[in-house]
Amino acid sequence: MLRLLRAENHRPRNDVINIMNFPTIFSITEDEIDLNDLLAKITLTSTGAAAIFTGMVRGLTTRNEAHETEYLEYEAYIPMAEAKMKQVAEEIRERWPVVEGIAIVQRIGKLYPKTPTVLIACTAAHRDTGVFEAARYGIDRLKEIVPIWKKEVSPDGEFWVEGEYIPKAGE
Amino acid sequence: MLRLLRAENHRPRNDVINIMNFPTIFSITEDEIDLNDLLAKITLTSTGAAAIFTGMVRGLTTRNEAHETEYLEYEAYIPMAEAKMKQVAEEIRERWPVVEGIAIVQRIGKLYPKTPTVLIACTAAHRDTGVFEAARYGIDRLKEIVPIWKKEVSPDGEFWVEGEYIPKAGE
Amino acid sequence: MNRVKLLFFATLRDRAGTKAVELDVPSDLTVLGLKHKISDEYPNLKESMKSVLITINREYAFDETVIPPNAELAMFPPVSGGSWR
Amino acid sequence: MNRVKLLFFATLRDRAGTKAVELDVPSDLTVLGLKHKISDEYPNLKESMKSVLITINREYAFDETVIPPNAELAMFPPVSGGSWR
Repeated sequence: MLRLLRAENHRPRNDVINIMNFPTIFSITEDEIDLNDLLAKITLTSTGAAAIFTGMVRGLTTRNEAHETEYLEYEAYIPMAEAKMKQVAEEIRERWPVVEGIAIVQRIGKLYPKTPTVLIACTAAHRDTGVFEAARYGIDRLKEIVPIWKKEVSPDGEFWVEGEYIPKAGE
Repeated sequence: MLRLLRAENHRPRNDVINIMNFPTIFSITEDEIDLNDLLAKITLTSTGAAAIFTGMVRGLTTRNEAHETEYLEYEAYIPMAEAKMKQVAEEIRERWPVVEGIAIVQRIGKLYPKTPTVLIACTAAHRDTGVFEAARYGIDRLKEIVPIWKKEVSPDGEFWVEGEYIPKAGE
Repeated sequence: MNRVKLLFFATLRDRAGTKAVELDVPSDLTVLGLKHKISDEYPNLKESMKSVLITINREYAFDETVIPPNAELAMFPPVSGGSWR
Repeated sequence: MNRVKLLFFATLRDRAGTKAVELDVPSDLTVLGLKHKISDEYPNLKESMKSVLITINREYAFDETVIPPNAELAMFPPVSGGSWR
């Protein structure tokens, strides 16, 4: 009974947290991506689960045209990329309101194989509430609308990697 | 044409990597879970994507019976837990042969809110090959068959948290 | 008779008041028989026998299994590691 | 005439040989009109105009949109950040 009363007291407090204190981190950086630090920043007292995706530079690709990569050179249209990362975070919150913290980080510059270049992490109270789907959605959207490009430098020379997605009006 | 020839040369070499060098880490530890370190250990030259799940101690739970937690005390039947983590990794490899590296870590001892207590990470060449599903499967299985328990210590007293899953023969 | 080691974890350990015991058991004793034996010898654990998990040499075991000599047995509640859903 | 800033990224920057230009454009110029203008003035970029993405003040823009005064425009190929599938 005490528990139930306490539960009633918690709810409004928690709603306030929902609205005001859910952390959203987005960053375009030349520094190493620190997973421990980012996870800590999006973990609240009410958080019990995190789904994290990272993309790394492949040195050896076997899908489609097999090739080796010496390094990738990333560049971004920084102010727009930050705005679009914010938009991806908002889209996630709209679709999965249970998501508590969101971190979206893109590392740019010259990046060698095995280096993490992109991270998206979502936290929630429980793991069965869509946190995996939210992270998956985030990385897919990032690849579609955030203006970041990479030039691949390989033993065969260098070339820009181009995407295929054409954003629609309002995206 | 050069590329195609190179591709032919890569494939057998890559198959050898598949069989021999795919890293599998499992550990039960009292130490902090270091995501950066674990990710680096399961990233190969052919790796382009990682899906990572972590579970944290919640200080405040609102689902079902709302309550606060001061800390959790984890214990494991260590040699069996290690064997069952290995089994979970094998089940993942059987279902998603594209998975390259797997890390499964459970932290035990007295753990306070916001602390990561469990991690499962899977890497693969590409993100659309089941790496998210593999990590999700891993954490679900971990919760079913790996002999680890936690005692919850809250302002209301302490009690063991019990699961519900009854393993079947051969599990 | 077979000599076996029996480990207790979590609630079972708390109720047994010990982490492990050594037992001499009939060589045809099944897991179900073990549960009855424990219920008789450890009244505190009787209630726990309804939902207990039992392992033999670190593999889950079931009522009809016969306990082999020198087995490492363990008794514990359904597991709850990882995150709590 | 409107004064606008036009940024180039990735392949477009390489082909233009510059990161940014300032342009005076007719006040009723659309995105489609801008593509024609760039094709004429930067022959190296003519081929790129087929699949180029254009943004106005950091939002994606489309052929019929009229370019506002003092706009920050950008031209680039479809994006390829994150991981390559």
